[in-house]
Amino acid sequence: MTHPIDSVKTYAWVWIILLFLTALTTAVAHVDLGAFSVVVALTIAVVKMLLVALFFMHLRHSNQLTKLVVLGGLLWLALLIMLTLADVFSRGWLGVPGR
Amino acid sequence: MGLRLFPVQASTISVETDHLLYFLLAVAAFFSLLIFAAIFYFAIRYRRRSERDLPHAVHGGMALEILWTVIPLGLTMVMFGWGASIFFKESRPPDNSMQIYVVAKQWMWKLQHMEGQREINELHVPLGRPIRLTMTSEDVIHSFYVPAFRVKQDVVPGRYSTIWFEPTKAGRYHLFCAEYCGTNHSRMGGWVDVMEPQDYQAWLNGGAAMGSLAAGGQKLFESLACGNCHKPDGSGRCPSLVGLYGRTVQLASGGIVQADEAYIRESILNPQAKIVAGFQPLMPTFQGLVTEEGVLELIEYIKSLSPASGTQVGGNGLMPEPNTLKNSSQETPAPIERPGNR
Amino acid sequence: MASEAHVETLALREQFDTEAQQNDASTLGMWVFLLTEIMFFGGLFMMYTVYRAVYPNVFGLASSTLNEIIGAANTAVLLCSSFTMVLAVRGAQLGKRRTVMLFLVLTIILGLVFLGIKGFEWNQKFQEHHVPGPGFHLEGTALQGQAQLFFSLYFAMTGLHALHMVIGCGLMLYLLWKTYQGTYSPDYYTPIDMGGLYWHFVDIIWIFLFPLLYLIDRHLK
Amino acid sequence: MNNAVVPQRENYLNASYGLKSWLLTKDHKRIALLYLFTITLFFALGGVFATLIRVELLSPNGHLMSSDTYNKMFTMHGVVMIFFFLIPSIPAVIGNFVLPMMIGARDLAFPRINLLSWYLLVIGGALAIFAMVSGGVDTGWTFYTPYSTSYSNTWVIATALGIFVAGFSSILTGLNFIVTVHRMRAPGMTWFRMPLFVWAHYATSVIQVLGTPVLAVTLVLVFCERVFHIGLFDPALGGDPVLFQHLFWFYSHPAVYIMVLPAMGVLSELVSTFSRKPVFGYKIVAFSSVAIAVLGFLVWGHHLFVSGQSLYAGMVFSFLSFFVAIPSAIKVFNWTATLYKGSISYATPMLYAFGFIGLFTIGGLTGLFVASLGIDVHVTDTYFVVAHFHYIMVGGAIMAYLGALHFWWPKMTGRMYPEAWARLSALIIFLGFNLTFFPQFILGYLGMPRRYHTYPDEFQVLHVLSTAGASVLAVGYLLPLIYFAWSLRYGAVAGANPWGATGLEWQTASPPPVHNFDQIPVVDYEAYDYSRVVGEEIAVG
Repeated sequence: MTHPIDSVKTYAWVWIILLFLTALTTAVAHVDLGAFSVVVALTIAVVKMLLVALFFMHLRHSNQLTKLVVLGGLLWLALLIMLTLADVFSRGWLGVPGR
Repeated sequence: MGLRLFPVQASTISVETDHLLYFLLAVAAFFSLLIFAAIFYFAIRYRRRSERDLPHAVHGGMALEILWTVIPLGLTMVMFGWGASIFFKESRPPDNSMQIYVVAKQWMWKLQHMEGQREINELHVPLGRPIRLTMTSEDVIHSFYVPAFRVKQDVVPGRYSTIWFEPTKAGRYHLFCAEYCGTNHSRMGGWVDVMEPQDYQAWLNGGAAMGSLAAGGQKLFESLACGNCHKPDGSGRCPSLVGLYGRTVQLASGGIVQADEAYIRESILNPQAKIVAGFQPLMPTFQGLVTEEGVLELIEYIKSLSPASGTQVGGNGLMPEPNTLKNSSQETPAPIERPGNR
Repeated sequence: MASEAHVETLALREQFDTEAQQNDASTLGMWVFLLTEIMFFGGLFMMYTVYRAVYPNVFGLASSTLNEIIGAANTAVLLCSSFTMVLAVRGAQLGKRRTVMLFLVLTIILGLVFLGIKGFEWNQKFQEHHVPGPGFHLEGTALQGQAQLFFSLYFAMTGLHALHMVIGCGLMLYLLWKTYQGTYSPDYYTPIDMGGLYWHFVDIIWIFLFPLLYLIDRHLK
Repeated sequence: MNNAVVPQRENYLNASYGLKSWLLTKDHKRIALLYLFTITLFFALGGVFATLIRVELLSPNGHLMSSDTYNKMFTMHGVVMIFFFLIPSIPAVIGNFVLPMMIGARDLAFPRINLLSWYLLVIGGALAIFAMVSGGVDTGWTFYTPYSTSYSNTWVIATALGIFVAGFSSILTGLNFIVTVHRMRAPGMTWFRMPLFVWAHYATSVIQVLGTPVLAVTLVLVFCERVFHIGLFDPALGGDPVLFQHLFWFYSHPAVYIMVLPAMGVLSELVSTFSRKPVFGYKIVAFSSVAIAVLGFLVWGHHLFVSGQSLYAGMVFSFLSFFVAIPSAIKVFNWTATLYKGSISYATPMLYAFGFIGLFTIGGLTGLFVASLGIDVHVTDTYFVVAHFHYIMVGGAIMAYLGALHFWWPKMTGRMYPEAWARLSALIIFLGFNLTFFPQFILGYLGMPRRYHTYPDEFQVLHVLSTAGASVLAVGYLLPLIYFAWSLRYGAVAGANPWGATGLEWQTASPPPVHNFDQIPVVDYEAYDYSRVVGEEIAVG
């Protein structure tokens, strides 16, 4: 098959780090970081996603095209969210209801 | 009347919209004719004469590609800028606009004048004054559309939207609902009557039996016993409403909010959404107890508690007091204010 | 390069020339499918972002009524299932049929544990009147409507995720059956590989749902 | 016509017989014919609704049917035509048939999934038809909340479910095409040797894969709100109906490009073949397809200019919308330039191509009107918009679909259609179309709102004109149905390459063998190299 076989040790380490990050994000949630609590929680989530994708889903062994597909998906999701937020956030700017 | 190709121009904006249309039509006609002529000419000039024809292969030309990328791009940017500037104007009612409230429901338009006149599916407005409509819906999305004015705005339940126009020609114009709203969508229309100012005055005097909107709001305010807590001197358990409209309000959550129509509406229907700093969240909701029209009357009453000032956001401070309008006789109509922008 | 169509086998369908080509195609196809899944959940993530941005306080309050320990435990269960899944794939790569079966069974069990915990949580919501509808009530706020929006999103997101988990468990059962029959070999284990990609993807969705629904603004409580 | 005398060669049509050999086939060519059959039925159904609408609008007061019935008519016309005809039309029929052959593959990458896609369309269609038979649906094809979730008393759920299922058909077709183009190209078939039809379909597939899931989840939410009353868009709870419109148009604007991009791909083939010249600016046209697919996702907000979206978002979306116009314009200019010094044949497919360019030009240019904020406020939700998108979808997509059907008919069936009748029907369709929809531009600017059962008297003249055009159009659409059926038995036998075209699909027999090629071709030449085919056998039907 196309990709090399990773060792059980690698997988186990990734697994342990993932569990640790879960505990970490749960613990940090109780600390008041103000606006940063969102940033921290999502950063940890992104790191976890990368670990799962790169190791468990073998993305690090995959070709450029597969990586492009993943990036494209994330980019399009960002587009959907950003452009909609652009509307929602700029709704009050003019001071005229409905515009 | 014959077959019309263009609708009547009956508002300031309609003229500007049509000018942009003429420009777009010219561009469209030019490019259509260019393409059609080229196709016809090539198709005839280079028609196949033998099954063994093998024309010389041409793979492209960068100069041409750049040419027909840049020219359309330039033209479209003109279209964007022009269209956006009209839209920007359409979005900002002049400060001296006359305020009218609109509540849409399946399948009628309910319109309320400041002086208290209520109309259904028929709107009377004076010539030459900017008219500002604040609109909401009781059920689904509708859309207020007067083709002769070239204006349209969706009316969304749960919030206010705004539209304004300045009629320039007396007459009777179609009012349509332009957003599909169910069975009788196509019958949810009516007329906008643009009247000479003195006729409008006469109409106002003729039909006003109900008292002004603000007066109606005051009655409602009293019958709901709002004044028990909202005492004018601020001694009540709730903030005083005097001078509230147009002011910025400090919230308990730390934010600041402009006290506009939407804020007041929310505070009546959903009082806990924004708590004023220094007060307890005591007020019950009036959702279901007050109709959308009632809310508009209350807003107008609260507005009347504020001293008129021209700097209010989206306000109608320059508007003549309803009472002066009503008392002025037919012979001496209220002065018509011509706004600076055409 | 074979130019004639060959006889079809499981390892090499007739439309392909080589096994590498077939495997590449399957992998790409699976990733493109996951791309559509991103967009599918994306609509919900978008709505969540917008409503949270508009109603931060109610969402913070409603979020803090969820039990973050249960949420974290469920995350751990899912991560464990991903670990067993990847070991099953590894077993398939090495052609160890019994290993594959063992880890597939473990994966299914962990998946079911996740669903069980989820069901327990939902049941709690019913008892606490946190299910959107006429009987809804959330303590501590008068903004019941906006609180309902949060729980509507909660149920829509976790519900769709759970549905994906159920489909995943079904998929694993199928793979288990096929492995038992000895269908796969180190030369052909694409279905197990694809099943793994799907399982991990569902895991990733939860990795985001967990902080978004359970954690952010918990400190406000 | 060397095939005429040869005894029946084995091909994909006669390789096996019986219903089962069709319903369980994995052959992309047979699946294409299944699609052809299915969507022709849906086209007829949508056409019946359209006819009823046009007849009703002859009189301003609406005597033929009640308002409720009329509202169901335009809703079901939209739903059927968009989700069950236009979206599968060119990709699932023509694309399915020729795309694998064009890149020299034996089949799509996932033949079983291809068959599944067809079944999903049929199941989705059956659900939609069930909804229609049970009483219909009246929300408009746009399903705007809160009307669709809380107020309509019609079969919203069944219809939405049907569209949901059909959506997965579209997703899986797109997925299949993407993988096929990446992984199944014949030796030597590099990206820039692919016919532009393949490029267009690749771009289309990207949209299907990225956009359709968002529609799917939106429909799920409508379903949840309607069934379980968990109000995600309900204004009474603080939800935002405009958010629904964002989600809906995030898919449904790009969906317009799902319909028209494949048509553009067809055009490139037709214009090139029938002027025997390579498409002018091959790479530019190829990239413009991709550019349209990408930019198409950034402009959905132009459907929301007056819906309560913020002024500033409106401006951004208007600005971006004008950028989509550029690659479309580039394509039209390049096709026109391709004709220059060509050897232009007036065969029927080319007549459709001319028709497409003309109508698409008008449709595209009026697109600038509606992208412009100042004009759109006036014309949105009027017949102007109706006319605009019919110029793109009927004038563009259906003209190209018919052109493609004529072009590849000899390949699909091994028979030529009757040329004279075909030219006549192309002409009738062109004239009928313009008579139907041009008056609607004027109606729209005059202020006639869309989805109106009754209307003021002054609009009647234009409505009558439009209905007259529609009856001409109906005749134009009936003719091909008849002569195509006729040609199956009586048409002249077609050679492998009756048009002198260059695509790989023309290098194999008509109809092609089961695995498309007896010998997988090796490609060592550029696309549209007519020096290779002119002088070989050329048969004109």
